[in-house]
Amino acid sequence: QDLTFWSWRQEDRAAYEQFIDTFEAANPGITVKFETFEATNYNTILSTALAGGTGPDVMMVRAYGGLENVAVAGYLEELTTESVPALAEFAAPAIAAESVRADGKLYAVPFASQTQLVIYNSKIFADNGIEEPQTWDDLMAASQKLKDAGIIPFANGTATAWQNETVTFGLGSSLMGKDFYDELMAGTTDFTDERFTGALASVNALAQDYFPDGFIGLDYPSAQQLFSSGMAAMFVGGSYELATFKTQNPDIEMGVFAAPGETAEDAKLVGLYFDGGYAANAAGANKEAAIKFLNYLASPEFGQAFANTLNNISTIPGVTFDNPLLAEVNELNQSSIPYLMLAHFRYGEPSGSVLIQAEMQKLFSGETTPEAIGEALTTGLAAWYEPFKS
Amino acid sequence: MSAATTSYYDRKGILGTLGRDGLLQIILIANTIFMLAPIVIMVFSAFKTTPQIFQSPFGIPDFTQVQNFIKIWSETNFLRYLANSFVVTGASMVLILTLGTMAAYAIGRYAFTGANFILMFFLAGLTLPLKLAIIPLFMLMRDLSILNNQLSLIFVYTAMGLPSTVFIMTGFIRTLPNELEDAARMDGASEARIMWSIMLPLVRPAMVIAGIQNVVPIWNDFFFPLVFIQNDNLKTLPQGLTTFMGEYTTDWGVLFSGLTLSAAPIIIIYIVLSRQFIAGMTSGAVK
Amino acid sequence: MAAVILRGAGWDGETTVAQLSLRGIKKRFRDTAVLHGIDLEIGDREFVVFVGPSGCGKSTLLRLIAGLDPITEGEFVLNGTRMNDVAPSRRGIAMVFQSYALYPHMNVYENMAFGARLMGLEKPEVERRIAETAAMLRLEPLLKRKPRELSGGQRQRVAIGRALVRKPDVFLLDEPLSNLDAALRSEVRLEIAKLHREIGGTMIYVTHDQVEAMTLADKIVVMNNGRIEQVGSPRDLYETPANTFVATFIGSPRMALVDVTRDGNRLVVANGGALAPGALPAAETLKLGLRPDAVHLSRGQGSEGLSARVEYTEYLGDNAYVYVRLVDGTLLSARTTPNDLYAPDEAVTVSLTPGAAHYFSAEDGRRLNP
Amino acid sequence: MAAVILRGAGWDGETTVAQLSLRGIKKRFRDTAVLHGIDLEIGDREFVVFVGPSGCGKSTLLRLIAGLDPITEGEFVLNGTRMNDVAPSRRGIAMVFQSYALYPHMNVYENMAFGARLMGLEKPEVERRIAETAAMLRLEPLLKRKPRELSGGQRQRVAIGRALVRKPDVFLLDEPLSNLDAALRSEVRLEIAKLHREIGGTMIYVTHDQVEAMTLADKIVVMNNGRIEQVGSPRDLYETPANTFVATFIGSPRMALVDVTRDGNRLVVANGGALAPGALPAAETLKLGLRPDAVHLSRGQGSEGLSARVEYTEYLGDNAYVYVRLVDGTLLSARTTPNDLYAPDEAVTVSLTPGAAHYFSAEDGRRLNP
Amino acid sequence: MPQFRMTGRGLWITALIVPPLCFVALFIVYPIISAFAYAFFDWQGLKRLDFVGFENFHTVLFVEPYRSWTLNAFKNNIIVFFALMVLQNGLGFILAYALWRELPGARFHRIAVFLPVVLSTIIVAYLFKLFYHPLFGVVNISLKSIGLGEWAQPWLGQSGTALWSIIVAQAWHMVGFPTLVFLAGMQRIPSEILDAVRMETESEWVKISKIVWPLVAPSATIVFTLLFVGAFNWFELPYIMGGLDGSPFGSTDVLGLYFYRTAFGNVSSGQQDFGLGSALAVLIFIFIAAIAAVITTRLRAREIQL
Ligand SMILES: Nc1ncnc2c1ncn2[C@@H]1O[C@H](COP(=O)(O)OP(=O)(O)OP(=O)(O)O)[C@@H](O)[C@H]1O
Ligand SMILES: Nc1ncnc2c1ncn2[C@@H]1O[C@H](COP(=O)(O)OP(=O)(O)OP(=O)(O)O)[C@@H](O)[C@H]1O
Ligand SMILES: [Mg+2]
Ligand SMILES: [Mg+2]
Repeated sequence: QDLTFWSWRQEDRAAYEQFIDTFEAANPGITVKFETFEATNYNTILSTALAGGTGPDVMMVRAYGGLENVAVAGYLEELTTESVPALAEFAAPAIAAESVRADGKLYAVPFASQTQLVIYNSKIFADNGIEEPQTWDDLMAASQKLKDAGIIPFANGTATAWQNETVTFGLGSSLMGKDFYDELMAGTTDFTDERFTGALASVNALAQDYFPDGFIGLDYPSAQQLFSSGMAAMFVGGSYELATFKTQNPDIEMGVFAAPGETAEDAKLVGLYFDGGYAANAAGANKEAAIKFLNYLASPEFGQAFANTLNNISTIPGVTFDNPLLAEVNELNQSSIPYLMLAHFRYGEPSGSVLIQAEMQKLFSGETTPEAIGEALTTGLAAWYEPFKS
Repeated sequence: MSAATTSYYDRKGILGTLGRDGLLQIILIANTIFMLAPIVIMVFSAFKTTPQIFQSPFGIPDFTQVQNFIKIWSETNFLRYLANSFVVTGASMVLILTLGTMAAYAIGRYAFTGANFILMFFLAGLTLPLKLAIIPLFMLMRDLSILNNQLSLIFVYTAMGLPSTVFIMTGFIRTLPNELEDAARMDGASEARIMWSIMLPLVRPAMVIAGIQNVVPIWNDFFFPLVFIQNDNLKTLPQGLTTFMGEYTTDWGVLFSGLTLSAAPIIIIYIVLSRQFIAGMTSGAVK
Repeated sequence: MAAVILRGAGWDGETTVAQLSLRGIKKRFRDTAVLHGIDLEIGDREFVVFVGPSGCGKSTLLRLIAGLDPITEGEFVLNGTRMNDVAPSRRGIAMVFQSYALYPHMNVYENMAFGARLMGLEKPEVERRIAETAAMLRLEPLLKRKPRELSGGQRQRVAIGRALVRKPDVFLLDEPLSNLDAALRSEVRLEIAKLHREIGGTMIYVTHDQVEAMTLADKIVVMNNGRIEQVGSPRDLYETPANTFVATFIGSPRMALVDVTRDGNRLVVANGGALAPGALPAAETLKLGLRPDAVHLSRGQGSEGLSARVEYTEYLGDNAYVYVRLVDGTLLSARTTPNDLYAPDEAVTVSLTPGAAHYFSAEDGRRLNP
Repeated sequence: MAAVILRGAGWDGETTVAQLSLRGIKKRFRDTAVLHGIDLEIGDREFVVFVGPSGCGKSTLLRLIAGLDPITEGEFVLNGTRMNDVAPSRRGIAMVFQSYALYPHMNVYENMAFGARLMGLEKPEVERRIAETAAMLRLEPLLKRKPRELSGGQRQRVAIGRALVRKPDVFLLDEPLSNLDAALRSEVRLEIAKLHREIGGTMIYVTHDQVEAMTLADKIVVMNNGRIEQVGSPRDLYETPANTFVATFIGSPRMALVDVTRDGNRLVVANGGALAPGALPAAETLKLGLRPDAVHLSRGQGSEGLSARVEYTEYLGDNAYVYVRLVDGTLLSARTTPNDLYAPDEAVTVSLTPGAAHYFSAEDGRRLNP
Repeated sequence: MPQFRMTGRGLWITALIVPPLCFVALFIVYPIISAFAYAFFDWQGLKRLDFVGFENFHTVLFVEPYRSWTLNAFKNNIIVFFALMVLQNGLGFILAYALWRELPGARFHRIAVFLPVVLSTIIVAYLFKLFYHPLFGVVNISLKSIGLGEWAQPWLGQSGTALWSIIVAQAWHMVGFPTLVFLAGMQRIPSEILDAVRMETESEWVKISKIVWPLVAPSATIVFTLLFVGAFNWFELPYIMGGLDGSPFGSTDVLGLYFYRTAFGNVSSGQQDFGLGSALAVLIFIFIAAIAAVITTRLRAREIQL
């Protein structure tokens, strides 16, 4: 039986081929063909193929709203603990990320969680005698010190729209605080909340001073390059960056920390979300083999290999992290709030991400205020987000 | 210079002429530099490492540093992609120019009822956002059983290229003098012969233009191959390379050598054919 | 079944017939009516010359015969077959265009070979014909040139050559020699006459050159304003023009028309004297037509004849013409010898060469028989 | 300071001078040498006509004078100023192109107004001039038409009109009347002559029409193969052609050349008889040039004179020409009256009109004085 | 033009027209019409729900935030169109004129002008992104080196400069095309006509405006229409340089991007909605097709046979 397996992770091709070899060795008679597509067009291609009835047997799908797009139309095979027993062990948020909200049905095996935090160049920190900051002021002071030393404190640029969201929540989660998140979810507050707008103001102040000159015109790959080449000391980003930086510069030594809150007492929160999952085609010809393959993809054995080779936080319970950095990220994950817009506000249009990305770009170019952003987000989301409709 | 004392045709004319041509010459030279510089930078960058690109974008690289190319060469099916691109682009261009010229000729040379309507139909084809139609198109290809087949690309490209080709060629064909057609008709030429031997040679520039207008997007397109072609052996150059370059998103050196490699065949062909190209352009004199 | 026209069979010894009838042909361009009803029979092997003022519709008529423009009304019949809807290439007609219409992308040789090859001729035959034609038209050194590298006259010769090579049944020539020098023109003219004798095709020829018209034509068709004024042999037209238009159009310098009234058997010009030319038509007032040869000048103020003043003299080498103005303002020309020149403003007396006068109706210009 | 040429001042009464000198002018198109050294002086207000066989370089020379093509070698001097590098529009020259070169997107009125407006003329003045010119050239009903809706002759008139409207100092006309009918042609010819008298601009005129050349020119320049063969008044050229080329080129029908050897004061044609024309040049063998008027025919085989056979006859209305072939193959033409026609193949005897023969060197064709 | 009624002509014209028509009908018109039908349905992700008539059209035109997005993208397209009209077509005309004069080196210049045209949009986009790089970009580096450091900008990061920066890249890329078309048009002007005008004026301006320009009307029609269609279908370059969102905050958003991300979603921020996307596509199409038809017919009327 031949399975086709589609993915947008072009950079992970070699690793996946290895995993597949393992699977094929264990399951004679099943062969898996791994095909990758350019990430930005993956949605289009997958939608087209599914709609055209020639989709792959197994595929990577997005999480949250991105999953619903595909799942609601009935293209995906529903997964249960019967068909994939290992799923029973998965953490609830991970399962939720790959389920449709309306009926709670699960459609994919979650494969990785990502954490928004601050990555730093530990050699530069050491050379300049800087410690992981405990308060926002520490962070500012450390940045100033780096700047004085002629080092770019933060590598980030915001020309690439989605980086704005990363920067906002990578830096601002602790400033917003868990209470804000809970109240927001409970519907007792909205984005005009001062905790939120205050956080935005702080992030903006930091960016204006310690992001590279002209950071609003700096695109994502250049920002990565600035960090990995050692020209900048810190990078606000996802845990997925770690692997990239290592590839770009194998010699780089990195550390991670959660951006601090106002005071040392404030909980240091990272933004956490689930990246995507593996799903089976409801109309696939080899569904049985596909489920078998999904079972493999949900197995701890795979999770371990996944974590080891791809340097990513597998969602499979029980996976341990050889890589100290990953272990540290895993540690930080214990104190987190969800990556807000992705996890909760991408179910309708305009999505929270669309709004925050554009509004932050405005803020960074001085064309709006944090308060106005709060207003814009709340009214914008009110278009489809029930709790804000009032 | 005092114009009052300069006699009417002593010098003013000469200077005037020189000045004008001089200005045009300066425009041309400036433009040429501006046109070529980015391409030179691209080629240079292909031989550099990423930090080198950032630090000295204009620097002349060490041309023996071909590891970027080697990487592409060894990790992709480069020659196969190249061959596929040639097949797809070549076949599409042949179809586009043949069919496009046919339609344009009919519309441009014969006054028949509906000519204008047909032209508008093609013009509408020019304005349609074909990306939207990707799903129906995909199903169509599936029903024709040419998914994962280069025919699907060739057909889509041909259909995409026809509107602009018809549009461009009609404009040129329309303005050819009737008397040549009359003369050929008197010479006993059939309609087909008039078209082939008399009119078409005179619209070679239009064909060149239509060709250029279409060959580049087709050569560089990766959207349709992405959707229609999954078999690695059938992938075209841009598709093959973007898939590959996805793995090197931040390695500008490799990126540029990929770009250089995918642009090189068409640039080389262009330069090699530039003589014919220019000859084709100048063959349009109708009198 | 309708007769099949063998294109270009003529030259190769086969006898083909090419008899043309134009019946009530009209042509309109959108709202401009150009031809108002042309009726004309052209016999096989006839050499017909169309003359007429610029813009009178000669080229248009040729294009209708060729089939290049649709006939608005009327019928064109070739050898008994209605041709209105037959494609130009199937009519067995070749045409030399007034504006040459050479193929700009082909050299001279290719221009000439194009039509011939299309007739299905073998390559050697085409080469032979081109060599022959090129020699006749002095085109040999130019065979490899493109049209734009040729002078006007050279282009015109290529255009003629292109048609000649095809040896068609019917040959339409639209002012084919207008850009040639006199010497070459008379040579090519002779060649065309010879060709016509040898090939025997039917020729329709448009020209503004009187010498060409007079020497080549079996039949001259005088057109004016989209209508035929007169059809006849050169001699007919010259000697018995049907009306004042033809009379003044044919012959150079042109015939002068003098308004006269009849007084017995004398013709009186207002305040200007009188003439007694002999037999006269019946009308009271009429137009007297005088060609240069009909006018006899004598110096000074004579008692009989018309008094006039010399305006200017044209020297033409073998002839000279004196232009004199009558008292009523009419300009007459008289032939004289190059050595017998008159001074401007000299007073002269005009008398008539007997029997050389023409008479036309004062009302509608028709010829009146004396 | 060099004289300032006010473009188009002529007509408005100011006296401007336009004196042209061509000095050793050569022209090459890549590797084709077209003009091989032209030296010519053209005086102010002169009317110069260029004639010569097709392709001899007349249009090319005009283009050099106009400044449209660069002069390969030599100098063109206008009123003492070297003009080689002066822009065409600054030379005060207007040109009528052989191929008309009308602006296809402008109607007739706009075509004529374009240059005039560019000269800085006021709109009413331009309108006045166009009205005047259009009347003269019979263009009034066509003013709103686009060139492609005009007949050949109409286009040519527009081209002339466009140049006339500008009233330039120097006027170049390249076969401006070749597509007009005889009647219109002689009318326009007269208008041009009149214009020239009135405006006084310098005119340079290319034509293939002998009548035009003879009647219009103050000075005719005969060109051949990129060289000037002779410059002179029409009468000079006709009566004392410098060489056989000019002799045969000027005059229609062309002068016949008979190879003769001298035997005392008789000229003997090989096997064909002898003539005794009177005073003779010194050379032993020479070419005898005979124009139609110099040839006298008598029917039958005479004792004195050359025996010949009639080939054919051309009827021209007022004249007729008989073409006869001598024993050595030379074709002679003789003028006869339209009523005195000879039958083909009739035997005739050729004798000479006294004093009408021309003599040329048998070696280089130069004229020999008797 | 010859009339249609002559024998066999109809068949011949049919033979010429039908195959290309079939291609376009089958591979463009038919799929597009099927896709246009999406516009009349409500969608949830990839799932088609009820027929909703013109509701989607109403939404994209009149309901916030779509309304302002639509207007913003449309406004940007208009800027792009007029800017390219000047930068691309205007410059193209001047370049064509200069090349046409056959000045020394014209051959080389000709090759150079057209070279960028053969490059892919990706290459152009990447190159110019590098040029506009706020830290290492040659634009800023050059400005600093000539003492205009304060003019250095994060070109692609500010709403004021981002769109223009992309427009310049586009003009660089495609200026060769109008040049080519105009040059081809100029070369068809009979030389006698140019001679005639040289006799009357040496003013380059008169020559260009009164003779050359009217006589290259067919080229102008082609270039204008294609530019119009191209400007309102603009996608690749802003997509690569500004991103699918029209970063920063919609200042480089154009209808092409907007429609695409509405229909197919944006991985990093947005949802997929075929209904709204198709409604947009239909509106864009109607707009472009209507205006293009008007432009073409009006411009075609100026054309004359040589
Ligand atoms: N396409 C057209 N549209 C309108 N009128 C036209 C068209 N073609 C020709 N004409 C007009 O028809 C008349 C006849 O034109 P035609 O070319 O037959 O004249 P012609 O006798 O050949 O003149 P010429 O001796 O000057 O060549 C002219 O008045 C001309 O202006
Ligand atoms: N661009 C060119 N390239 C090469 N040869 C040319 C070019 N233009 C003209 N000639 C040649 O130069 C010669 C002179 O041409 P020109 O046009 O001056 O002749 P012309 O005397 O005006 O003849 P016609 O009376 O036939 O108009 C001809 O033999 C012609 O073929
Ligand atoms: Mg005509
Ligand atoms: Mg000439």
